[in-house]
Amino acid sequence: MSWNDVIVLLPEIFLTGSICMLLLLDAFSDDRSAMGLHRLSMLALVLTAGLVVWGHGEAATSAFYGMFINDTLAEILILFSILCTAIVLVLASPYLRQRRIAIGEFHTLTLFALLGVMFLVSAGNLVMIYLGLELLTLSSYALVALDRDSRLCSEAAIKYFVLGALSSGMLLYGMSLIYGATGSLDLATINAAIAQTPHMTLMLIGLVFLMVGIAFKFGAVPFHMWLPDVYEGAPTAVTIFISSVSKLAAVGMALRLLDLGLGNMGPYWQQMLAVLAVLSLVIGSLVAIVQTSLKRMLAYSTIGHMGYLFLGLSAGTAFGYASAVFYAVAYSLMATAAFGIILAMSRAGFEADQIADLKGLNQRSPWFAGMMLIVMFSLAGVPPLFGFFAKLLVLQAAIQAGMLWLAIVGAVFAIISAYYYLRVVKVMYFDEPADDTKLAPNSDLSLRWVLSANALVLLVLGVTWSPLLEWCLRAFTS
Amino acid sequence: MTIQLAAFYFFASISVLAALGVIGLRNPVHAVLSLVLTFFSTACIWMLLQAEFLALALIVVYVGAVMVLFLFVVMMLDIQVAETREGFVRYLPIGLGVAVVMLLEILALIGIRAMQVVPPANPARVDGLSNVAWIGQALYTEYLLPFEVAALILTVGMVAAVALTLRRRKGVRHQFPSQQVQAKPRERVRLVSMPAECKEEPKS
Amino acid sequence: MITLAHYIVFAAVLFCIALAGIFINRKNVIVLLMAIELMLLAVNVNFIAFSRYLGDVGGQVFVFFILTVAAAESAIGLGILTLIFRNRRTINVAEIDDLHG
Amino acid sequence: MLSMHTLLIIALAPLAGAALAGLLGRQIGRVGAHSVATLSVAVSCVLSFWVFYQLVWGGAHSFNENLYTWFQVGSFSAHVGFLVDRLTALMMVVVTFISLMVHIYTIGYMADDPGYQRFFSYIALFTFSMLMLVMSNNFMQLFFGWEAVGLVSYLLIGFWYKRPTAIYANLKAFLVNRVGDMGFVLGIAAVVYFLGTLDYAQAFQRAPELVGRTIQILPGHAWSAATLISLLLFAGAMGKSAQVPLHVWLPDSMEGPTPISALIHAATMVTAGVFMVARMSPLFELSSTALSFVLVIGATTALFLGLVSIVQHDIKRVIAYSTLSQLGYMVAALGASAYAAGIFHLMTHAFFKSLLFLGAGSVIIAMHHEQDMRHMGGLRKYMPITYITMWVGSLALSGIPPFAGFYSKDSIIEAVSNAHLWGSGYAYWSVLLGVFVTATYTFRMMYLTFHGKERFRVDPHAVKGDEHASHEPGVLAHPPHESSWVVTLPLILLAIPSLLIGAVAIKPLLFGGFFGSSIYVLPAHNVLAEMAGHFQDWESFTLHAFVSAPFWVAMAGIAVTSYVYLVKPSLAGRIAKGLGPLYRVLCNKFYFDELYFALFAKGGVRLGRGLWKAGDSTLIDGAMVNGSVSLVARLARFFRVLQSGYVYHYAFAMILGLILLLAGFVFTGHA
Amino acid sequence: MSHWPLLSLLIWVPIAGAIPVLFAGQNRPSTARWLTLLISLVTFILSLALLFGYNYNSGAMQFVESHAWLPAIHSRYGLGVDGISIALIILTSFTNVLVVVGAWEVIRDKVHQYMAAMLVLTGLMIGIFAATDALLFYVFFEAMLIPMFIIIGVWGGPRRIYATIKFFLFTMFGSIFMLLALIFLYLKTGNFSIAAMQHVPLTMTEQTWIFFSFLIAFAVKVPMVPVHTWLPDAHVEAPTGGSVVLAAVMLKIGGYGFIRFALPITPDAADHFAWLVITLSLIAIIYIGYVALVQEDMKKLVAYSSVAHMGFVTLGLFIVFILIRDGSVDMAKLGIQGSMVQMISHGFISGAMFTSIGVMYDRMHTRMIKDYGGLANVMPWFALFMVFFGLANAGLPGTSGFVGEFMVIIASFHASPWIGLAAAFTLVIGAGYTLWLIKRVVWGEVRSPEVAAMKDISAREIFVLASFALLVLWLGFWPEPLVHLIHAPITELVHTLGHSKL
Repeated sequence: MSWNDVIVLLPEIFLTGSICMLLLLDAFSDDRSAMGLHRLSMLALVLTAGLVVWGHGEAATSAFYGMFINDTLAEILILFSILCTAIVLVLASPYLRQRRIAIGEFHTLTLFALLGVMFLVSAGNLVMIYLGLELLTLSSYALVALDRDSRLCSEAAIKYFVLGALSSGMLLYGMSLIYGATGSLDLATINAAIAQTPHMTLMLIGLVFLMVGIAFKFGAVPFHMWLPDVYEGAPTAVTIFISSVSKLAAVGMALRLLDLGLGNMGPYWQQMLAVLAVLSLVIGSLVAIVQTSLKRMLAYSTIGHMGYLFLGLSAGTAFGYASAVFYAVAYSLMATAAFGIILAMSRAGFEADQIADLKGLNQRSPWFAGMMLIVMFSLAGVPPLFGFFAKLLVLQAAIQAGMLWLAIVGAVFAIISAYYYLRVVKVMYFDEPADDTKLAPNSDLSLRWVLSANALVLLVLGVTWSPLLEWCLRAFTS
Repeated sequence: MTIQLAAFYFFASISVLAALGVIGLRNPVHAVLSLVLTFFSTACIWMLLQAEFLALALIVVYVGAVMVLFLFVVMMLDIQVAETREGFVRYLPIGLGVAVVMLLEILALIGIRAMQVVPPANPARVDGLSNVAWIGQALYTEYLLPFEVAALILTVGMVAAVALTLRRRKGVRHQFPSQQVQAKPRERVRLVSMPAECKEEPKS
Repeated sequence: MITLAHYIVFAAVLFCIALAGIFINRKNVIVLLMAIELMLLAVNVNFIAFSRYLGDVGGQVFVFFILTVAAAESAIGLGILTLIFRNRRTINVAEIDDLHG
Repeated sequence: MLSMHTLLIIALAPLAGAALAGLLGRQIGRVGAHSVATLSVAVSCVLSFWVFYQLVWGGAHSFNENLYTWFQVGSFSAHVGFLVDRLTALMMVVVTFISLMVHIYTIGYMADDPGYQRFFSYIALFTFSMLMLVMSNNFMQLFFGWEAVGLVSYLLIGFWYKRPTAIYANLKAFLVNRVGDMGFVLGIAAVVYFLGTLDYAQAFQRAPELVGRTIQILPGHAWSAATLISLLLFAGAMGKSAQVPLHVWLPDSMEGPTPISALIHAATMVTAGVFMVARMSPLFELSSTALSFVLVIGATTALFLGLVSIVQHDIKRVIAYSTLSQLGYMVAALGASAYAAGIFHLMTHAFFKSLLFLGAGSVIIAMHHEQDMRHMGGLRKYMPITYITMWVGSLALSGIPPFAGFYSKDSIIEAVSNAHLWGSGYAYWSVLLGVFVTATYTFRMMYLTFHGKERFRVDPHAVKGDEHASHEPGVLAHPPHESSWVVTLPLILLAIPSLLIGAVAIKPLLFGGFFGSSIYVLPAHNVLAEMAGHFQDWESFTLHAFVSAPFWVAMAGIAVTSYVYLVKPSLAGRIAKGLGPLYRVLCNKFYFDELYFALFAKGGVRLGRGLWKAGDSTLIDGAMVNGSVSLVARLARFFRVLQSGYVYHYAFAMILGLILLLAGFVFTGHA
Repeated sequence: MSHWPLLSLLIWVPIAGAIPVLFAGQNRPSTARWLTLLISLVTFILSLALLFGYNYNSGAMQFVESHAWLPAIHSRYGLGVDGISIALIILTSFTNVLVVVGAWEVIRDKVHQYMAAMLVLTGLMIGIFAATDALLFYVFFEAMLIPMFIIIGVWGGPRRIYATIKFFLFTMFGSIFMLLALIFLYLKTGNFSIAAMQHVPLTMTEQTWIFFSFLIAFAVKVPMVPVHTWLPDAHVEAPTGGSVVLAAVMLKIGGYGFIRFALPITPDAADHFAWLVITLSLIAIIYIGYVALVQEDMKKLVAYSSVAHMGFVTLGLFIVFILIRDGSVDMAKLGIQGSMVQMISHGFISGAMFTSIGVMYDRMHTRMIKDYGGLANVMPWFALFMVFFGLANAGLPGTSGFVGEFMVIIASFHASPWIGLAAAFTLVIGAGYTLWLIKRVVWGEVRSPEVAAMKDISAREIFVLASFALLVLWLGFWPEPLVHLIHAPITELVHTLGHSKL
């Protein structure tokens, strides 16, 4: 360890310090509305982001004996995770206040989770993967359960917890086998050792177990069962976090493990990912159709989207990885907006999480209806919105990698999935409002601004995303 | 068969039996105790592997702290034993079937034959280190960062546990004698006019 | 002599028991948590065995972290468990199905 | 000399008139409308006569120029332009003259109709369209005129659009014509295919190239190109000129006002087919198969539809079926390669048939829109001018010398008798018997209308209010009276040519090489040339009639009719009864209408509905679209049920997934 | 003029114009209307400007604009037009003006949103015709669905939701495969330029796959049997303006797609499968003709007639291959010319037909044929237009409806007399369904007191219908300007198609 290591780790260290400050502040302050806390958290996020940008050089650096890798991939994922976290914090504040959910704990746990993401996506070692993941997931479990008096929250939390623990158990089992086969925990060393290992089957089983852990994190079928229940049951603010930041973390984790650690086993896991992608596309798209709960529908749609993301990953090329990262970024921005609008429409006692709750939104609030329209069409993959280009890139990656059939499956399910997004638009625009008291968007100004900006970004990025892709490509071509 | 091997079989069979007990026993308290037994015997197996520090840590940390926590919760929640058996027998065959298939797959794939190797000399011993020192050295050099992160995880565990369980007693109903004394008849009875019957809303 | 295979098989058996425990369980959540502990135990056995036979310290260090994390995990799991119990007066997994479809 | 400007004025003046009368009808009023329209047609008429004069006597050459390019694709182009030679000029004269007569007549006939302006607009538009048709110098423009007259015909048949029968008839007319037009368009396409041009002059010039060229329509069946072209083009003529089996629309077209029946459905439009075939003679001449076909169709039409006329009670329908029959004669003439005879008959027929129609119209006015001859009789004393002029027309129609019709019809019969084509024997007997039939129905009509007892009564109180309202048949509010001068003047003006034109024109038209290069006849087919050998002048031609078969056949017809209707009126009913089945077949017009209705109208609707239900609704929307939708929905519900809410099911799914991945990838992947 | 980014203006003026219209808000409908009209007129005038700067003798793209857009995947913001595009762009901007005028008083609810949607739609459709970059094309192609989805869904009839979702999914179903094809081509050529795609050599297998992707996409749009069933539903439920745009412009995108993509990019596969498309086209002409005959809903009838008429478009495009094989290059050009003229003409006629039906619907609030009858008695002017457009729809010479059909029939007779025969059948069946409709609606006695109470068309409606009528007549009497406009690019296209890519 040297000072250099510390400098590389500066954003994480700073964030850790900030969290500790916040913990203390929360414990000793009487300000229950916690505006101060909120502002400090935001400040911490901004500064952390600044440090990330400042600390990033052109070349990848590693610290702490290769435990920690600071490269472009990490930078992209961390910055967007910070952005999504910031959005979550802004959106969550009024939500939590209205429901009297512990704001202080929410902030600290969210930031802990972010910290976990930061470690996870920078991990260069199986241990760091595991610890980063656990830091993220343990915080997430707690966040889901944070609305303590809610039956649904606690149910969601226990399901999340049990299945999450199961998956991390499997992941660990896989790690242990890979460790056994290669004799190392360091990802790069593992990759180098693959060629000489006599225990190829061991590697393969390990890979399968690892894949379960990865797929679980993404919510890919058949390891997706937790996802709808958790998305629906969790407080909307937490759902936003899980659906956005977690996915960024998942793609980071997948790339670290599969590319950095098991890149030499590409053909095996590419096939596996392809199968999971198809299953996710099928189940995610189909089951979303029959949902009546908006949150649940979006949850299933997430599963479908992860199928698309896998298209990019399974291509196994630099472009494929870049497109997957791109997809993750696009998806997380869409998810924050989509769930954010649900959150904005809700009040204490009325969660606005049913599709029918949005009836006639265009008459009540044309602006938010317009924003939701953008988000829905973006999710459906209609140009010129951001979501379309994400799909375009993963399809391109798949075709480029010679997996035309996979691209065709993806294309077919894009049509099916368009149906349920259209249904939301239909409800907002074509139906009359059911009851005129409901459906006033939250009056919190910063929430409105952030949400609008979030939705409009999908439109703006829709035609100007090229630098983002170039950035993602840089992460894999250096 | 060496003495080690005999010891291994002994502890392994206890472990497995106890593990089966964990998932099969009717009474949760018994299950927890069964788990404790599993941990104990597994710790012994670890001893056979010359991982003394971890074997002890398992007993101290797990059996001493975590399992007690489990026991505590089981007791506190006062779970009825009777309600917990439904469906167990019905799903047992398929469950066992799947588990056995799983096991066979793993075993078939791991390649037992390739693993029938004797352990090399313990590198720690060769260097003249104790197991603890060996681990400690790694932990504070190479694995320093994970070590710190683990600390964060423990913090999260603490924060989370507090956030989830610490009650500020909001929902509890206290008596306020001073208010009760000051109550007036008007406040006690409230007349509410309600429609004599309510129309059935046609359900769509 | 005890070979590596012995340990690996032992771990695999434990692991499968834990898995079975999770999905044939129709009882309470606590057993689920315990099955998870069992699973981690199996993983630990693997790690230690490999560590021993590879002569590498990494496996044992990993086990150290697993134990640490498992402790925190248990704390949170039990916390959630108490929440469930408080909200529903039951921890029977067969009754926790408000969220479905 | 002929100039483009003159021709443009001829063509466009009626269009301008139509536009003014139609679009500004309300502003310029009734007088304004009829003045504008009549004047515009008069201009056309005068100029047409001038053109005719120039071409025949003034020594002018044929005019053939393009006005503008319609489109140009590569070397293939379509133009709008005029070809005016003697054939065209003759048609122009006939068309504009009769049109003018009808305009004048209409002023009286339609005096109290609310759609007065509209009517003038239509007939002026018709004149324009007809002129475009005859003056065209290319197939595309010909088709334009062809369809445009069809359009106006459609509009005019349905002029009284409140009448269900009228709007039924106009739809029918249009659709039946369209069947022919389909062939016509294909014929044009075939012309382009084989000759590569739409221009008459070029096409005819290249026509000889067609000899020997064939096309495989069915594999292994080579068709002569000329036959194909000719038959396809003739299909159009069959529609427009109402030849069997596409004749069914013409009788129904009598739903239109009478002037229209005269102008369009007797004199001009329906003869467009004849004109067209004559115009295309360089093509038709190349295919004796096609000519045979034309001949047989024409002869059949001439005889059999004449028969139907005998049993009609509606005065206009009698004339309508007569028109069909006469068109058959013209077509038969074409088939016999006696194009000039066909055109000659076209011209005489135009005069006498419009005369008959207008006369019938005059009768109808007098009878307060009663058209059933069973409620007429003895009208001659009420309306002498109509009576006399109609007799002129009738005699012309029956082919009694020296009326115009005699010359034209007699030459056709002779031409057919001289033809050597396959089917000419049948054709000869048909056209010969047709003469008997013609005389029969013509005289029957005249007797029933003007002679005999009055079969109507006058009751001033029987009809109140609206003149047009249907009233008890055979009851009139006022006694019938002669029509006003605007009606009778055209009758007289038409009677003169009906009487004279045949004698005057026979020599130049048939034997004088009048048409010059407009009509091309293969020497082998040239029956008129054969006839020319023993033709001296019209007098001898007339005298010769008294020793020829057609005359005596006609006389026989007249004799029988006179006996039945003048001497023994009760006989008619007995004959009808005696010939029961035949009579019924004739009354039902050989069941063509019923057959077509069942087959095409009803059948089409039934087919459409069947296709719609089976194809769109059941197969595409039902099975393919909704089928896949419901499959998706069913799958979705199935998968949804799997999400049971039980955490152990979820775990089970994960473990199953793990097992399958292990099995699938490790077992197979590693082997 | 040439240094102005004319095409960009054409695309972005209406789209940007939608924003102030939207901000006019619910409470100021007349502001929204006038503003929209102004923007529409400006767009229309701008589109006319294309005619003046256009070099008629060049088949190359003109008014070219090219800017870096998405360098990461080598997609450029590339615009350019040839005669074909110009014709369709003018059709689009013109239709838009009439739609705006037509909707003036008819749309009362959420006027600003309706007008804004129409403007956006117009801009996007112009973009489709102007794009020279395949990705840009695709973006416009798909984005256009959004405003149309809203227009049908919000202002449509009782089954609008079924119809609009069906519309959206059908179209998306088609286009997504095209996207795959475009990506594939991109990977081949290294950029998204359509021109590059047209020149890249492809094997027969590749061509077959790509061709079918394009075929599905554009067949849905055209629409061809058997993927046409969205059209009747969408038309029936769409508001008048929506129907007009749908029929007048949107269907043309399919034909345009064939001309720009399917034919030149995969000439050999298109040649190989021409029989399929020709068969489907003929089925469209005959089968759909019969189906149209029995429709009871006027809009459905006209919608089906659109399918039949668009059958001529695809027929004209694909007989080209037979003709080129036979060496009849001029006839091949004639076939494509016929398709193009038919497209433009169908734009006018179907637009006018739907406007007419809208006029009736506004008065009676029904589209069932049986509810009408005898309109000539109470609405003479309207009857005039209705009959006129009906006859135009039946392909009467002198109207634009004739020209394209005539050209295609002549060209297809060249290809095979049987194809010609089947195509010519439209003369009968087309007249059948149209005139039967006219008979039942326009002619006859006044059917009911409701009909008797109908008022003749207003000046505004006359303006719209008369504008359509003038164009129908103009094109019918003198198609040469249009033919000349599109001649150079078609010559080029035929030249391209004559060369195998194998």
